[in-house]
Amino acid sequence: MIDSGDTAWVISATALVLLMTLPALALFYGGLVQAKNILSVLAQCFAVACLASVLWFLCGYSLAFSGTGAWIGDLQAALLGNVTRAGPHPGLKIPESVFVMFQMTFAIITPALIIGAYVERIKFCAVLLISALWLLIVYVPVAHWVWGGGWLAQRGVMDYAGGIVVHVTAGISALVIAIMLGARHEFPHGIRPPHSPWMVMVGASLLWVGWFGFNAGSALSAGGDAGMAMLVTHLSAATATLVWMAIEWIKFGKPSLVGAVTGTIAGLACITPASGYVGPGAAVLLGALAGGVCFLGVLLVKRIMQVDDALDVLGVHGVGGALGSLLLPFLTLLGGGVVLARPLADQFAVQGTGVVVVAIWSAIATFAITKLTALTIGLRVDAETETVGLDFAAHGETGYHVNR
Amino acid sequence: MIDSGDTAWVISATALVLLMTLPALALFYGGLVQAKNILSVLAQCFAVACLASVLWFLCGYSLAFSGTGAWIGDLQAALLGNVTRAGPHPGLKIPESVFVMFQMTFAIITPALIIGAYVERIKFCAVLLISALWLLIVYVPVAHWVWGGGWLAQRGVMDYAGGIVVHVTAGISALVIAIMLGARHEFPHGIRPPHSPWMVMVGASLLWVGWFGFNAGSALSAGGDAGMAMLVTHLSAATATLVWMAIEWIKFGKPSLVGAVTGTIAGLACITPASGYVGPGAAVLLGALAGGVCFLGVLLVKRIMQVDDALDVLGVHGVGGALGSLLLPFLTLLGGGVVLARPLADQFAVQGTGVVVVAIWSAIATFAITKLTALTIGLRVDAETETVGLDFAAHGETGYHVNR
Amino acid sequence: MIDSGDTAWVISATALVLLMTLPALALFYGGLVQAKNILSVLAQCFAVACLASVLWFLCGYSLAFSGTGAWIGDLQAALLGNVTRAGPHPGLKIPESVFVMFQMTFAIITPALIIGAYVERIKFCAVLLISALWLLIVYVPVAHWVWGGGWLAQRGVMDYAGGIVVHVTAGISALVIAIMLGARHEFPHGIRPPHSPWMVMVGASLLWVGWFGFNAGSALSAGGDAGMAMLVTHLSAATATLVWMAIEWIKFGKPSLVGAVTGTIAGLACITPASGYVGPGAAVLLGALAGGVCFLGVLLVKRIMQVDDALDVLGVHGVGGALGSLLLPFLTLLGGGVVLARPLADQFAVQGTGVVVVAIWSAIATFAITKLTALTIGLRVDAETETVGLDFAAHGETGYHVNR
Amino acid sequence: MKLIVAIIQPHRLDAVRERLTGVDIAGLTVTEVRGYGRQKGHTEIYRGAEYQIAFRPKLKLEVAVPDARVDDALQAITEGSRTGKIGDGKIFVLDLEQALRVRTGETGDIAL
Amino acid sequence: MKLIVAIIQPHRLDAVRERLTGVDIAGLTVTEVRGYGRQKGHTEIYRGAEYQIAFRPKLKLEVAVPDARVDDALQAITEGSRTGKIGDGKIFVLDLEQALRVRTGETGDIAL
Amino acid sequence: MKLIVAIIQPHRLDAVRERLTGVDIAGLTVTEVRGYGRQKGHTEIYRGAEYQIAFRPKLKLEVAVPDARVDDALQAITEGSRTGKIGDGKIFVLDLEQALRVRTGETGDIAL
Ligand SMILES: Nc1ncnc2c1ncn2[C@@H]1O[C@H](COP(=O)(O)OP(=O)(O)O)[C@@H](O)[C@H]1O
Ligand SMILES: Nc1ncnc2c1ncn2[C@@H]1O[C@H](COP(=O)(O)OP(=O)(O)O)[C@@H](O)[C@H]1O
Ligand SMILES: Nc1ncnc2c1ncn2[C@@H]1O[C@H](COP(=O)(O)OP(=O)(O)O)[C@@H](O)[C@H]1O
Repeated sequence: MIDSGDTAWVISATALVLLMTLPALALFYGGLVQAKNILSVLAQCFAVACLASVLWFLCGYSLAFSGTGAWIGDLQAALLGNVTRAGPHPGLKIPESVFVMFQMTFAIITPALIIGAYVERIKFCAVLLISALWLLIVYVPVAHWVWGGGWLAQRGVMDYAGGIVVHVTAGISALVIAIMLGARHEFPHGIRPPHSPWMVMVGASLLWVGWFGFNAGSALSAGGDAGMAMLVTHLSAATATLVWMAIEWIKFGKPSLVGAVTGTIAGLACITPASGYVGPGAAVLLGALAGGVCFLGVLLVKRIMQVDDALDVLGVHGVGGALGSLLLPFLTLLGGGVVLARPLADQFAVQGTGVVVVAIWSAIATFAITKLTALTIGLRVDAETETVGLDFAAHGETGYHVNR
Repeated sequence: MIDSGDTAWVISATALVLLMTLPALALFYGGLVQAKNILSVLAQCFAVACLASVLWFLCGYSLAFSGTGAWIGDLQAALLGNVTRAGPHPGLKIPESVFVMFQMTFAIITPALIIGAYVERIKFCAVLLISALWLLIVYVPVAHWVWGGGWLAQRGVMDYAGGIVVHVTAGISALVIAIMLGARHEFPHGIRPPHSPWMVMVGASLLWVGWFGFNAGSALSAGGDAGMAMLVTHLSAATATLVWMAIEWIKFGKPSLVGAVTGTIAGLACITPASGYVGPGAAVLLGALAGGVCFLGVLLVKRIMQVDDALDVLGVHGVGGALGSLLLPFLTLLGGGVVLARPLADQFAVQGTGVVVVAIWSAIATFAITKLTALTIGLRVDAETETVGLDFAAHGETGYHVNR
Repeated sequence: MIDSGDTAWVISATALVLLMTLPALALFYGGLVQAKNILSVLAQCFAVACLASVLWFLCGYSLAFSGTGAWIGDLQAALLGNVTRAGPHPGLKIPESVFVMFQMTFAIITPALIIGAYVERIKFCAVLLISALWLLIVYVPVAHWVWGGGWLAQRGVMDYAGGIVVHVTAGISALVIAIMLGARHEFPHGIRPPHSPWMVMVGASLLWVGWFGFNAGSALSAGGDAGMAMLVTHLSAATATLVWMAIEWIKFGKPSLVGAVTGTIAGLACITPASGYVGPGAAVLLGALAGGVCFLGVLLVKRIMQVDDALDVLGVHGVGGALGSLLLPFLTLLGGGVVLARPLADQFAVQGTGVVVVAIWSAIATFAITKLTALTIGLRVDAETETVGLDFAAHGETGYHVNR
Repeated sequence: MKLIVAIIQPHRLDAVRERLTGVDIAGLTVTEVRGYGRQKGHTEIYRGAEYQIAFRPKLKLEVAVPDARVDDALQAITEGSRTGKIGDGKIFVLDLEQALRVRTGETGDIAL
Repeated sequence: MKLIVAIIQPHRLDAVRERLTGVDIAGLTVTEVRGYGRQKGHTEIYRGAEYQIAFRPKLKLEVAVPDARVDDALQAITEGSRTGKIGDGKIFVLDLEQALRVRTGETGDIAL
Repeated sequence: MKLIVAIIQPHRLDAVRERLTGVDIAGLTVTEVRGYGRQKGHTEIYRGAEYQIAFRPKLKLEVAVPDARVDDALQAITEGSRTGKIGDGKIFVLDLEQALRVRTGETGDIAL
């Protein structure tokens, strides 16, 4: 039985999650790079979104959500051949088509998140190849493990909206690609500041709004679970923002706008796995932690490891997603949380297993994919193209023609 | 009986469709013009939206959707005097007020689409006069024919969300106005590139998101039809984008961002009439065709016909809408499609009749409207104003004051 | 009992109202200031939004909506400790969590509106202190009076979505702060034009779309009330825009884009209190009045009173909200309006009482808050910082790095 | 050699460029500038308030030419940029001591 | 005639303009530039990393004046732009061989 | 004193700046400009149509130096900006009559 209210919300949520990639993430990332690379980032986000959609149609959805294998689904739903006009998704009151489409927006944004690692120096064709392979080899299996009835689901892993499936996979893979690709020429001392902080802020704002669809939409129904997920999502984001601002204010004397909105994204990533399981107090706590820990995460990658994960995919998303996934069993104990299905220690062990195994798989598979790409079409543009900028070199366009 | 789920979705869809004009289409078009005309395009979109809304209130809605005439509705619902607080729209489970408002957003975007034809050289008062007359003389009758129970509806024409009513009318009328107005001075050899490709991409992204409201909202309920419409809309857009990029990559050596998002819009326009009738496989096929055919459509108008339909309203919207309308009977045969109410050939004949008659009517009426405008208040700004730019000349403003 | 349709709509509406602040209002205000202050405005909006969220969690919601006091609520719901996962808000069919979150977005935007008064010269820490105190001392009690069962609610005041609670409080407080802070150095003769009119337009467009969530969401259900609220909201906005454009066209010879969208906001503010109570004809009438009266309101504050309420918070929001609140009893008499619970004159007296008392309370409390801030951390940056711009001084960032 | 510096109306750029090409002067550098002189800025009106914009947008052209080509260049620029209205602009001529083409190291007239 | 080229702090533009108007010098061209000298750029901090911005935003003013007015102009610009802090800027004086008003064809001092 | 004006490829700025610093020339003003010469603009393709962009983005550097430092400066700029491809740019040398540091009022070589 289809419920029109549930369907109404999940359709709306799907629109919100698409908005997160197009244009929210594109603006967030685009504003952080130099003016000469703005269009390349937008083109990368756009192309990855389209590519992931078509792959999802071809076999991605089927491999992730059809069949009962522990490691991977089957091809029964390839080409979405089994999607009828009216039939509900098993166990839900929304049409199968809506479920397919909602999940597709997740398959779009996850590889798009990784873009932050390799901007300003990668070949456009390498972006396409890596993203396509990555979707099928990393995202699809992990989605199956956690959400599609695979081995982690069977062990009872809790990942409401993708702390593991989305943020850990993207964060770890970003690190691997960033290392293999090498740093931008100016890294670490001559890097230019974000060319358009206002654009970063607009992207972050739209991400925030869209994240309501991401987390509350993951309830796949319109009721108390969705409502609570929205509330905790918001509180975590707000708290993390304030904490990040406070840290910058104390440490550097001024709170920056780019810093503040980075805090927001950290708070959002961190609450994602927990969003359907915890209450408001836990969300504020988690947000506060997210602001502090992800701030350190960024410093760790950029300063200590000296890896040019350019837009901090690991530091913000990876660290945030892992943190939330690991802490969530504890946080359910606070008011408004769900009752755990197993003892706290067991649940924590499952969460830890999930995070670690998925991180390892992401690292290995991404290494292989990137190596393959490097050996075939090549990874990196030449030095002159990098200096001139990817916009003109890869797309034949110029970002700003404001001249008279 | 009102269904809260249906209502929830159609209200949300209405917000999404308004978003398509304000600001999505405005940004899409605004980014494509020169910096000296950016504000004029935004002002045209904004003013047309407001004007269409008030005309819809006065008599547009009534003439389109009230009464049973074959050619035009009646004035029973003028001033929306018959809209009660709670009464449903006949045959639906949503309030009449929601139906009125949802349809209003279509009446807003359709004349706004035409703006693409005449930017950078038209008088602002001519925009207002043409748009007002066009809404009443072209859009309202055609909406009545197809959706309001008029002669095309009676013959069983299929146009789910406006391939004919929206895209064919706008596309053909754009061509007529572009011819009558004449080309921009620099056309075809000195035309400047889009002043802000990032803005074009943001506009296209928001159009994409908003189009979920446009197509899936046209189900006027929240169930399987809406879900499938959303899914096919998305797949067509994604596929068309990839195809357009591939064509550019092969033909020019580089895929441009502006080209990619133009492909998106082509894919969206093309699936619009079919969105409620076909399944996922058909959507991918239609998207692929949209990318290729609309690419040729643009070349045809600009290169071969040498008409300065500045932002390719005919090439993208007109061609896309017609293509989708004509192919949809065949595409229903693929998996996930509806069952046709009449034999395929008959349905194709009806579709053809619809496209052709509406195109002819749009052309004749737009010719008359534009002639009238030319003879009374005049169409075109003088050459110096065109060179200096419309922003300052028509609105007394400057687009970018980034100077210190 | 939770209704999934109602819940679906109010969750979506919540996302729309958050969108109004982030990024809509930020862009609207940000585009109006000089390029050297754009980031400071965005940072102010962002920080105020986060701060208000956390305060709402701590005690704001509880003081506004918990308990039955005439003047202020109680602390039963502090830390949202009482919000269960599934329980509905009393008297509604939506979960408590959704009600809390929907109301939170109102608590976010109201102090954010005031930012328009003090941009380009205030200290960032003063923004935070003033906003925090203001939320607790002005917004929370007034929300309790009108919507939380307080004394104005008991007298039957009608304020559907916040003409009094949002727009009168913000408008009056803006005036007080603007006076106490003093004008920008260049005021009134050397003020620079909006640095980015396109940004203003995008902000206004998103505000318009978001306002559907604001007004139609205030139905807290998905039915005829929400539908009608959306319809009248839209008509008022469209009409006010056209009227403002007409005034400028007649008075200055050209209709400006910034003027047009200011008219939109005036129309939206004005219909806000009336949106759930009147019909379409009344909305057009109110919109027309909003355009004219708010135009005068802006002139009054800036030209006659010579107060540098920089972005016209009083002239547009305050005047609009008060106008709508006062006229609404009369406008219910037109078609589509609700039946008043008491005689017209009585209702008007209640409305008048509400507007006047709330205005007075806002003025007094804001005076005290601002005085306190001035005496402790100080209100205003020094003259050199003001000339150099707040972006670099307060946030260490530069708005536009478009240079190669 | 001389360095000719011309301040012109932005919308006359194409006309000037064509004239210069017409007399075979094929090197030009353009800068966005703002200026005032006889022409005094303009007014923009927002929400009923008038904003004085002290400066008008202009373009500055720089053309280095051999002494023998100065008159041609001046004439080309003047013809291309003149509209007869206030604000048409100014042309300044400076002495150019040395010119050097980076790519080849050539100097003097041949480097222009 | 001389061409005075001044690099100043952006926020001193209004003050300089007023001084120049005060001594009746009513022609001015302004360009957005970036520069460094004694003053060495600045640092912006994003996500904990420091970004060195080598250049500071400055404005370049160009004022063409008759020989007799050079000292007035220099004084006006100096007074208007001086804050006493590093980065206040520089003034350069170049010889101007010829000046021409496009609109009228006037040349020499009268064209300025 | 001389005023050296160089038009260079935008992406060579850092290299030039380093070379100048290397020879102890520590004052520089940069302007965004557009230009053409031998190198003729480029083409952008949108929706199948070719758009001719007549001008290429360039940077203009201005460096005021004492007479004795001209050669060092020219060499530094040439080395930093040369790629050997068309469009590398030009260097112009103008005579600088006077230089003045606003902050201190110093004039002449010491003001540079
Ligand atoms: N004395 C001057 N020094 C430098 N630039 C000047 C001078 N006079 C005018 N200009 C520049 O030339 C432009 C046009 O000059 P203006 O006096 O307005 O017009 P016209 O030359 O037609 O009388 C100004 O906007 C300014 O940029
Ligand atoms: N030798 C030079 N050549 C060209 N421009 C210079 C030179 N020295 C300084 N400038 C310009 O003047 C500006 C101010 O110079 P700076 O040395 O920082 O300050 P001050 O003149 O107060 O010592 C610089 O940012 C640069 O734009
Ligand atoms: N005669 C000239 N006057 C002023 N600027 C010039 C002149 N010739 C070239 N330029 C500037 O120098 C840049 C490079 O010149 P170009 O002739 O393209 O390359 P190259 O010097 O390598 O032959 C041009 O884009 C233009 O800005």
